[in-house]
Amino acid sequence: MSLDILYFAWVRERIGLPRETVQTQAATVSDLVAELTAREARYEAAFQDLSALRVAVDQELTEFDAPLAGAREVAFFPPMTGG
Amino acid sequence: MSLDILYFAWVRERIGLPRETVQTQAATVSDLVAELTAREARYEAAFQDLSALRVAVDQELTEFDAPLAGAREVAFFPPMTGG
Amino acid sequence: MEVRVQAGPFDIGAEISRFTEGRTDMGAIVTFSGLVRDSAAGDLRHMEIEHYPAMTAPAIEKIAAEAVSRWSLGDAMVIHRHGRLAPGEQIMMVATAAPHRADAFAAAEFLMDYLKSRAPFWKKEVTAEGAAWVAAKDEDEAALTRW
Amino acid sequence: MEVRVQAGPFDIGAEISRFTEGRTDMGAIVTFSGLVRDSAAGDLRHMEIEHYPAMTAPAIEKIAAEAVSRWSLGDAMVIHRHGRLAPGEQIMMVATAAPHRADAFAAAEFLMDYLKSRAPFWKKEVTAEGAAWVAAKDEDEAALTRW
Repeated sequence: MSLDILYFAWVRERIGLPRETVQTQAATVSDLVAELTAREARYEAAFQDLSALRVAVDQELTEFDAPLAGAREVAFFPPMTGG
Repeated sequence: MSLDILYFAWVRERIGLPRETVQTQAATVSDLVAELTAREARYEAAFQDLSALRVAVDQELTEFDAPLAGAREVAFFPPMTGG
Repeated sequence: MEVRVQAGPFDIGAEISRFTEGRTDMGAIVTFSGLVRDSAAGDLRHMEIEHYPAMTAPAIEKIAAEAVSRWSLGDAMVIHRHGRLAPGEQIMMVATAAPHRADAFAAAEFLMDYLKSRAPFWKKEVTAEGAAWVAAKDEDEAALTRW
Repeated sequence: MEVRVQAGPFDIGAEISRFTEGRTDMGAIVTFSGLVRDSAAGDLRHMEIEHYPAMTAPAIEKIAAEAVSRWSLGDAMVIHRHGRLAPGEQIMMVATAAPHRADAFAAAEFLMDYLKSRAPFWKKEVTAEGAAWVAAKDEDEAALTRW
């Protein structure tokens, strides 16, 4: 499937781009992270500590074990600091 | 001694005046209340339930057993409803 | 710290601007404003607020000083009106400024709880049925015990 | 219920006026506004706020709807800015309107706690020393457990 992946804040800076489209068969967010991490050091740098990251699938906050079936957009970012 | 006595809200309405000056030897607020109550029915009507009243001596909230030595102004009123 | 007791209206936006102007050390501003609420029957003509002029500002200043001493506040302000007010009109406002939001919120709630029951104001509601003094609520007195 | 996410400034006084205009059923209005706070060293040049456009407004609307369902509120509003902001500038505001003050305060605090940790904004501080992302605080995450 084709997935849009978005990166925000320092995740975006480490990976070096705000968004990309990937072709993947990843079943869960964790599988997707593993695929990306295997690609290049910059992904490894961004994903090295998942406890410091948050993920949203189709604009809803979720967990790393969330399934990706039917998903169109996945976003990775650090804990939010709004307000 | 000469004391200014002030009345607010429904205490003022029952007694029929906002302030008056009295000559009194009352030692405490309670003594003063007893003196006033003995004067006329309108004072009795205002002071019949002291638990529904508050008192300030020289603009400081206090209790009915507070001494009046040196006091210049005593105010009687219902519980406040500001804000 | 500013305390004002006045008959006339105030402009809450202008007050907030003035309160925060030129400050870059405060991250959190909390305001409360109290409005004249219509009766359940919708027949409130106006509210009359009586106060004790010699005591009002000193009593509020004491409450505000207590707030500033209990929380990490940059500043606090209180404006309270008296006299005749129509439904929907602003009765009063408090504002607190603090580096962090928890202090600003707690201090504003503290100020409101004390103003309700310890500042010498009395409200009378005038409706088609006549005039009635607003009774103090037990819950307002009880609210003080949390501080 | 109104939620706005915008780059430009807002006029808190005008927002409060609009929020309360014509209402006579609300006795209590609480506002919170967040300002850009300078660094301890006083060398903050500006703050940059990044957000996730497709998610931001829906996430805030969900939080605001939750507040309206949990407390007896007449209305709630949230404005949050993004982009570059100078020290002292307003970052965001929330306002709540309720018949009684306890609901207005609780709902405003709830909104702030959730906006801090659940709305997709990220702050970066740019000082003479360079740029650094603001780290989320454990206490902000912990604040959510009280609701």
